[in-house]
Amino acid sequence: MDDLRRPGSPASRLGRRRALTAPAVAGALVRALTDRFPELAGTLWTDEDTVEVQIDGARSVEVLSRLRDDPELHFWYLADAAAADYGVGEHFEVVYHLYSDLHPAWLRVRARVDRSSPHLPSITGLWEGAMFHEREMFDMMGIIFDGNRDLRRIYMSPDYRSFPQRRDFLLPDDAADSSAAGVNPLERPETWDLSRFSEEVAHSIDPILPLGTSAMAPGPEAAEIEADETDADKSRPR
Amino acid sequence: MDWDLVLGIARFVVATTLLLLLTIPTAFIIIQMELKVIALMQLRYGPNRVGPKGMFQSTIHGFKVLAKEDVTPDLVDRPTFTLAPWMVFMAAAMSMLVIPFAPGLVAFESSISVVYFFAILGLSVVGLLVAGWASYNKYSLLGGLRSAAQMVSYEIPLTLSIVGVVVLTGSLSFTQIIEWQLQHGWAVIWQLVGFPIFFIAATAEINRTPFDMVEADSEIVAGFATEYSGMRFGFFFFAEYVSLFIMSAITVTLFFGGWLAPWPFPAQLEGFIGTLYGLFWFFLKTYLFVFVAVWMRATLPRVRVDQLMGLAWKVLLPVALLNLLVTGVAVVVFNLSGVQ
Amino acid sequence: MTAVDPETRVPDPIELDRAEEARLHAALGVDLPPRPGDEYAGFDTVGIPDRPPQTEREAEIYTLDEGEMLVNMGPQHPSTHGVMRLVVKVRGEVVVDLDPVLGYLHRGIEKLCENATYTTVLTYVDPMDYLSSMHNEHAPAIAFEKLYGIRAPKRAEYIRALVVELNRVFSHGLMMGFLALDMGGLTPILYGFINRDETVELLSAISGQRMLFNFFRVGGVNWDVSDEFISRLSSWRSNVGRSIGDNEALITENEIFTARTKGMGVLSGERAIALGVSGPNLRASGVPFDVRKAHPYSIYHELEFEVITHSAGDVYARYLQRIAEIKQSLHLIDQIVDQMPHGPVQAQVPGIIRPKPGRAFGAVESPRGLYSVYAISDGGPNPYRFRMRDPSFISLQVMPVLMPGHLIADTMAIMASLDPIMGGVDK
Amino acid sequence: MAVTTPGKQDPGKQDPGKQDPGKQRPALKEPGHKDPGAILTRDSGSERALVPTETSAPIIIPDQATGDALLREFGMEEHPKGGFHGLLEVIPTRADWLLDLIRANSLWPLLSGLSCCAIEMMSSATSMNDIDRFGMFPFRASPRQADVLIVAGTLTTKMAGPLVRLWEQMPEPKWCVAMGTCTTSGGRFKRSYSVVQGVDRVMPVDVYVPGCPPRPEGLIYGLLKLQELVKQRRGQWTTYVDRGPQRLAWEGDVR
Repeated sequence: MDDLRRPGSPASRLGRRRALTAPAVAGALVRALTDRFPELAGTLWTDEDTVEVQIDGARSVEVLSRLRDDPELHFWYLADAAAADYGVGEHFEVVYHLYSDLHPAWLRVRARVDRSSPHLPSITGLWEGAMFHEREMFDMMGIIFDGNRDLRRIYMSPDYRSFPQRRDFLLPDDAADSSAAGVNPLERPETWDLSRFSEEVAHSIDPILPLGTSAMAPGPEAAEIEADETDADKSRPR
Repeated sequence: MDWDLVLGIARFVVATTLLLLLTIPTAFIIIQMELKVIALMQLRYGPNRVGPKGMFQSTIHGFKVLAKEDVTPDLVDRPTFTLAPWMVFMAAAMSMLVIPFAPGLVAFESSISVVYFFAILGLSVVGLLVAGWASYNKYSLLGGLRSAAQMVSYEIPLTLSIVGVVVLTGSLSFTQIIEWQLQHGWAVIWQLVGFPIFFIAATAEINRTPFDMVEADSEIVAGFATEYSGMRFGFFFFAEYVSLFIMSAITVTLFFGGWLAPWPFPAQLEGFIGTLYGLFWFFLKTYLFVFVAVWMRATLPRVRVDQLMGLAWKVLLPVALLNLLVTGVAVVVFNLSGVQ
Repeated sequence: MTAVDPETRVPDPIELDRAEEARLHAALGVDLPPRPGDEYAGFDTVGIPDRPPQTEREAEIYTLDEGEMLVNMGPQHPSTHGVMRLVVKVRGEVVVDLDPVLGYLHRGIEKLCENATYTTVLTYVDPMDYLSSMHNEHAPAIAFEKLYGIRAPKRAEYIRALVVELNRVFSHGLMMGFLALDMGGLTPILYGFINRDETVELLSAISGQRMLFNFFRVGGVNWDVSDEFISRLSSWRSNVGRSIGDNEALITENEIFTARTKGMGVLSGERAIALGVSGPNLRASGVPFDVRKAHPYSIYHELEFEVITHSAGDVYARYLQRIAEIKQSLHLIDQIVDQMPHGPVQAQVPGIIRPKPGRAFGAVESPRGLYSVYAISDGGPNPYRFRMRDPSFISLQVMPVLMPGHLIADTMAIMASLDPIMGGVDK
Repeated sequence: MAVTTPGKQDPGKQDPGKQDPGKQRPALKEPGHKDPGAILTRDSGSERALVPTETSAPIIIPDQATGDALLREFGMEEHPKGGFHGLLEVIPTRADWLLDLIRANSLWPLLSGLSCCAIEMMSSATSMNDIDRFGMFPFRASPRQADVLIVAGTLTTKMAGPLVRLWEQMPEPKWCVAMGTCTTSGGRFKRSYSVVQGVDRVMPVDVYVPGCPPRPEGLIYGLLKLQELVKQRRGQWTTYVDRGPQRLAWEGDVR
């Protein structure tokens, strides 16, 4: 890490004399990888500035720690960690992008995860900063990282039950034009007064309402006044 | 019947009423000044729609606040929540009683008006603390505690810095201090160290930038006033600007000769013309200091709580004590005292 | 005064509310909240969510020791830079622990992009990091061009570099203002906005939009720059130094400012790397990692510049880092305008593109750090998977590391020095 | 304000066909709603118990209300003579006019931005487009002191609760400006799983400012329109009795 501190070090000059287009530039990296991980040689793949390797999810910590600590590889920076879903019946994939001063290419490590039991060892021990990446993957995809001590939802509220980034989570095609107009299913039925959005929903919910919903039993006067307001905009709070 | 007593009471009542009424235009003028001056410093126009050149904008703001709903949140401590703004405003308004505006134009002539002034001014901290506690809001609580710590700390250098003037003039009455300055020149010449201490401590005492962490927007929302709305918030708002006026007035009175003109002839005139002449110079000098405070607000960031307390206890207090020592020695050695 | 007949009196609605509330509470068996005169609820007991903690960390933050209190900053707070919630555990004024709660601006942009064609993705990513929309478009443009196997013309690459550097100038300029604003200085933010407004007007002259520019296309840019634009640019260029200098004069040497920022929130280089911090925040800790140098994209390998670093790693260093980068960007803009070649600005690309199945990773250096896009194509008109890595999202993890031991007043200063933009954090 | 006599309409001023639908105030629904201008006395013969006194004085009806339909709009169908009586009531009505003028010229927005539009909202307050000119004071940090809630940016389902809470914390009279297409309809994020499709689903809105984001001039134009609304007492202006029960607790509260 010390050589990084000096602005004039070979590491910092590396970018200036690099040409991007030739895959041959990645040759040194490919050789180093096949030397150290002969079992992964079959999965190696390169494009103009990326070298890709596929591993099994269970091995991710072992492979990533070797990639980070090996002096000839020295992938010290975790550029990205993301998950991809290949659909029901297929598998998940957790993709790590790494950067090293010694090699001009991004290294992409694709870790395969079983979709029926989406467990993967956490890499927060290697890079603390993977914490938010893993929390996001848990929130969006439902992948569980064993060993992560703060695996809670990061974007959606804690009581949310679905995983929006999965392929089987479909967006409403055009919610405003559908029959469900006005009721966004996520508008928190336990906190919202649904009678404000739709009368039918209000009639179907339990008569004992939690506090905060407008359960003021309307007297006959109020009912009278309500009656001639059928054309009022029910989506607005009164 | 003791007609003197009756006349005295009548004079007091009239003067108090007039001063209470004076607070309203004072606050409006200072708010307008702040709106406009800060706008110009920030390369904006500032309010320019209401009245000629937007002159009535602050008045409109004031009346708007008066007409807003006054919310009392559910869990607040109602009696103290209601009382706090009143305490803060009255503390500010009552301390105006002893300010000498012009020769003979002082509501409450007393030989210990300096003591009265600082005693009453100290009351406003109680109001702020009560407001912070009663609001049932953590931001308010933090604001209240900050105001208590800050104002209690700064009372000490503030008071010590004027003791120099008191020793020099030998009087605890504002009027006599001004008369001493008529003879000897402005006190700021004699108190070159005392005046900066007083000015810094006064700025902190009235929670102005850069010592405004009591209501620091970016940290604790609106501090003690977070839960206040309507006219109760208006009282805080008014009190802030009235205090600014009062502090500037006291700075002028103690260090810059009060109603005296900046040149010796005629520093002071007689009769009705003299009153007007004194008023003119008094307000000119006072608003100059108000302008300085507004200027600081547009320019400076806010200091941190620990730096603020450190400044009070580690710098201002020792320097104020040293200043007092030097002043006392000088008064004895050169026999400068106003007490002949 | 006429006496009111209780039978015909219309009851006060607030009374009705109270009665109804009491009835509901009785029906549900819930305790009424304390009214005045009831026992006063103490400050130390409220604040912990009424569900069991889900993780170790959550249990840790919500476990209060003697004399500690939770302060909730946000989601609406004057200076959380958008909608973010900071649960701050304080002992007096000293922060003991801090937990950022995100998601108040989660708009599901990734999912929407997966349902949009490649061209429209470039409009969806604009509002992510809304102070650097040009960079937001740059990264997916790079990734999609890799996927589709084309390159933008040379002139288009120069125009891209020009607009992203312009964007960097006003983004860093606003950061100076926000930092001062969070410390109570009112004026620097206005000066920063003058600069920003001039710059976005300049950018809207070529993109047609003032803030969310939507200027990049797959294989080029939307419009060519005209001579008129270049002349406007040069007049802007002659003014901008002065306006940045004005702001600097207000802040940089100010004693209150330096006393509040020097030595505060120190982040070491090793810790910053481990936490995934990037961009100016990382370079202010002494690590010379700049994507423009480390992995050159666009035409940055043709431009002369050095990676700027500061070693202190505190708030003041992060501030100085931004100032230095503004000057560097102005230098880059000069070079770009000098070297700009002639030619087309858009490659021949159909309206709906269907890249061959594959994966691509595109990374740019945004004003907040490494902004990257990972796109998977399945041969269809939409990206199969579209992933964005936003630098300010990752930088926010620094807050719980830096804050303990500092005062509440420093929370906002440290956060402003990290310069997170919640649109990017929450996607 | 229009002055008319019972049974006789002033054709020059009040053409029912020309009524602007936006000028109709929301109908009064709550029992016990007090029309501030109405002088009510008890009438034991009436079912509703409250009817106005009989006078033959000119009736001053706010907002040029004429005809039965309009009277019903004001909740005055039971008051055949309308709400205002006698010459002296000119004074309270003029006072209202003055108060509205004051309110319109002193609209303090809440310092609350949600996303992209917040930057343009700030820009409208800064030197280039200075809304301080119109008395829109530098933004208040506490909702208790604000008049206008400018919803600037996408409203997500997670933020909806806190935003409504802010709205409820603001004291009456208060107004809401929806800035940008995201707040008016969901905008470009309309299909998203976590975005409220228009802020008017959760709170009343007075002025919609389209644009993504609107230019600062657009916001200023919207706020000037709001000033007109305030002066004419149109829009969602209500009194405090219309609020309904307040929520006391929200998920994730840390108080």
